[in-house]
Amino acid sequence: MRIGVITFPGTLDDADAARAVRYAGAEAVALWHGDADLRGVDAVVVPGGFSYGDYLRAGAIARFAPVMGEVVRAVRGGLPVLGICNGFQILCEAGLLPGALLRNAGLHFVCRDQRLRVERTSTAWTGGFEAGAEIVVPVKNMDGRYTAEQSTVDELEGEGRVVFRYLGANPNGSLGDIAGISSADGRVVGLMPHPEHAIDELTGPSADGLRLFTSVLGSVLA
Amino acid sequence: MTATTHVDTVGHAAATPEVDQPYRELGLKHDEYTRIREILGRRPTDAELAMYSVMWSEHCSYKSSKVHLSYFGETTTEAMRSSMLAGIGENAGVVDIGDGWAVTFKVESHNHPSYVEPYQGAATGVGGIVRDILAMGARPLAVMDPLRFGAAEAPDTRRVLPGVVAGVGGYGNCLGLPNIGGEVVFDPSYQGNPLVNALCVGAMRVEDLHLAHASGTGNKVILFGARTGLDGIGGVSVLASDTFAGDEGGTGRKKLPSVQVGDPFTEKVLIECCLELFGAGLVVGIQDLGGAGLSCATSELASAGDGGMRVELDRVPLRAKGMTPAEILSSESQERMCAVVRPEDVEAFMDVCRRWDVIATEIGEVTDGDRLVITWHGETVVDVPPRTVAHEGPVYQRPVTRPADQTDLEADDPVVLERPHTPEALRAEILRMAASPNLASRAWVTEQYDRYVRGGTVLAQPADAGMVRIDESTGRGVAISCDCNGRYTRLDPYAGAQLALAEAYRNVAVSGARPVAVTNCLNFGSPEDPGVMWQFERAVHGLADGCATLGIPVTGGNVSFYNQTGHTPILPTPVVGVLGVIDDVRRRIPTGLGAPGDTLLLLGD
Amino acid sequence: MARVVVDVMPKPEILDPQGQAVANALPRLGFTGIADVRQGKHFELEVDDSVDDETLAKIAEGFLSNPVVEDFVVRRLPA
Amino acid sequence: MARVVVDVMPKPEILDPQGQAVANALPRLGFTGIADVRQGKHFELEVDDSVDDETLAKIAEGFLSNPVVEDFVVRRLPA
Ligand SMILES: Nc1ncnc2c1ncn2[C@@H]1O[C@H](COP(=O)(O)OP(=O)(O)O)[C@@H](O)[C@H]1O
Repeated sequence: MRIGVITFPGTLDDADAARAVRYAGAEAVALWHGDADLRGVDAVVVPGGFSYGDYLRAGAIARFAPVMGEVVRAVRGGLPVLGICNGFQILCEAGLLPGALLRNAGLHFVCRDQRLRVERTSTAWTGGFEAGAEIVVPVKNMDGRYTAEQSTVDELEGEGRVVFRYLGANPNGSLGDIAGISSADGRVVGLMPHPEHAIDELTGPSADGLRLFTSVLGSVLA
Repeated sequence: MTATTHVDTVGHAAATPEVDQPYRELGLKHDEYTRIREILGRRPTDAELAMYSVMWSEHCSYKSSKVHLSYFGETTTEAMRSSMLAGIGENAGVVDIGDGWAVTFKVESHNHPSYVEPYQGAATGVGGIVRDILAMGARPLAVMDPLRFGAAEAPDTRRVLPGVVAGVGGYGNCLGLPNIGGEVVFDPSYQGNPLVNALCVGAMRVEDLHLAHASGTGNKVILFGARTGLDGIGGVSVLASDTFAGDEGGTGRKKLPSVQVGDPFTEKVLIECCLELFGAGLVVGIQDLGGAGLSCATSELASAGDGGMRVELDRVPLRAKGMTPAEILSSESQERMCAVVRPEDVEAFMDVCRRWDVIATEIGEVTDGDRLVITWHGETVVDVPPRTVAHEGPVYQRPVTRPADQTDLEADDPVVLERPHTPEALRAEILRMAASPNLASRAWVTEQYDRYVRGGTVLAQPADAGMVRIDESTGRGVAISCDCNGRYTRLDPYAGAQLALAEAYRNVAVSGARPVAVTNCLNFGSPEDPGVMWQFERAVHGLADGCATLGIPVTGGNVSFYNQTGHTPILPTPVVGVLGVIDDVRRRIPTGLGAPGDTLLLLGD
Repeated sequence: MARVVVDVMPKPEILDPQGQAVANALPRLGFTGIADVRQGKHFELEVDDSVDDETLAKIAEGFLSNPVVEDFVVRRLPA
Repeated sequence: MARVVVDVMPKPEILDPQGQAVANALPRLGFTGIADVRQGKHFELEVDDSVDDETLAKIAEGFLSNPVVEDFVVRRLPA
């Protein structure tokens, strides 16, 4: 099983995402923003960071990269894609997930160990969790406030597409405490917290995040 | 083109010895200016004057501290030196930590810019120290930020503190470097002069160590990274307005802001680009551009090399129109590096830069002479012996006098203070302490810093030392702590510096790492104040003697003078950073109590 | 060459914490009578005369703003 | 009530990484002929008629902009 990890200029958590992929038992394949080529991978992770400095708007410039055209095409064929933090922002900008991520309500960068509830397990990336599981994963961002039109939020809630929800204090003012959502078919998932920073207790607050990466193995092999 | 007709060339300078030059406005003393004329055998050109004035500033030349800093060398034994691959004098010290790994670390101050513009000052402080580490050939791994502010409730602290914290975070977070520790201290003496120190640690394979020198005649000098603009020029604009009086609407160029704006995205790309260049073996020598910009980079590279250097200044990519040679040489535009590259490697070098969208320009070459010659559209505007600019600046033996109030201060003993005697009084005392700004939680600060990025952070807040893993296969890692108590140092600078060292040493030791090296950032008042120089000399001796006792060397550091409000200096603040090595980070000792039932032991007396 | 300005603002129904923070701070600084503040982005472009209004609208809509949460206005400045 | 707009821009000699990022991206998106882009902030204020121009300038200079690195322009919009 080969999982691609995209690097844009300004991507920061690509090495960490690749490490998480390896810890899960898959092969991590480096994908370059400028190459319109997914190198035959079975799934793609769009990692966190500040692509292009987030200077215009988080994810706004990265979504036009040649590699993203291939991602959009492959998603139509059911390729599992996980967007983490800046990756989530890029997927929203690219229209693969609805809504947008805006400046945190507190106007500061926030880095903390965040409790989350796994709300949906019927996605490519969360099949290995128990429904309703509570996990701890770091959140760290400047623009993490999930926002969408009310009708979109209603739709997401109605279809059970809210995948992760913040527990305890909402770190950024997200609507409905939404931390992560999925596409209708559950193949594309985006979340603000960083599961790749919670793959062992040595370098993270827990090993809970690893399960997203092991889940996708199950979903692809199934 | 008018730009060239106005330029003050070497020939013109030789022919016009009587021209009145604004050296005082540039911060040079009369005898320093005289010495420049002696060295050159004529008056300096505008561009030369700009170079000498920045390079001979206190900040770049260490002219007041040099005679004292040599004590670090005198007290370093061969045994202490044994694991040092590069020491004082390089961009940053380098230590061999075993298994073929080398680690480099350094603290620098960005105090004054951070008072003027807290966000950008702090941001560019982080950017600068990271480039220092990168220039050694290392991958930067983590940052720390020892900070000092005025009283917590003072109105100006409300302006400075949030800006500084946002700047440290804004730059470091965007660069992808975990923040693994620091300090936040409040004291009224820092009111008009906050301290913003930034530490960076990086690692490399021993064979990848790059030193800043330009050697090999015919090798090319390549400037790469951001374009050069008018930001951060400050004092040199007096040259522009003098020389160009009558230009630009008759008023000369208005005084330029000496503020630099950081672009962490460009720096992140520059880091990856540099590491790819190092990995491919395309770099002979490299120097970052920080304070004093190209003046510093060209003169230091040439001075440390075995030849001379020729630079065509008109090839430097600019961001502003009509910049003069003096302005280009003094610009402190951020996110730039200067490399020396073999001619046959230039094309491969450029390819890597293109891949990262980094602008790279060949601006000159290493020559077999011993002069640094800089031309502007074919005309020579600088022709100097580079050592006289970079390494042989003025050295002062400033007067040193124990401050008159020192005896009274020492006599003012804490035994006269009232102690709580009842449980209620003790309780009130503890609550008061817990609520005091110097002891309260730092979460408001540390929550704004990414401590997870790179996935190698093993200890960060609230631990006593930060710790990062360097080698994933073996678990080898380093721990760092930086500490200082300015109040102790004010009472006794010798003991205060040793206490700072001892605290940082202990913090590293209790994490499970073995302390191996020391860096420092010596923040003091004006060197022209004999009392301040006394504090400085005592602190240096205390630190050096302490290091000799502990058997670990000082591998580098930074001196920041003129930290004062009016005539009142800050508390003497020698921030000491200690680096430790741990063979396997899985054996770290986390902070805090263990499990219920564990035994608590107190060590020491 | 023409100078073009693009202003991008959060849609009225979208929470604007930056504008809010400014509005809340003003009375504390002694400035009264400011009922509301909203904060957006202001772009100034130097464009070739060949660039037509349709292209500018595309740039503003598809790139400088995010239509999910933002509105924009394009203005050509008199030379 | 009056509507007031304040535009805050990085000073011309100051590096503008945001504008630069936009300018560099445009050709990659297929938009040519944009020579330069600068990015700043755009504020829209609802103010009481009692608030005079001098007060507005004070707010813009002392609070909405950072005079060390930014310039500002205040405009009253026709009602
Ligand atoms: N400016 C800062 N940047 C990053 N970390 C900081 C900063 N200030 C304090 N910290 C971290 O917060 C924790 C608590 O700090 P402090 O209260 O100063 O600890 P101590 O009193 O044990 O030295 C430490 O881990 C320290 O490194």
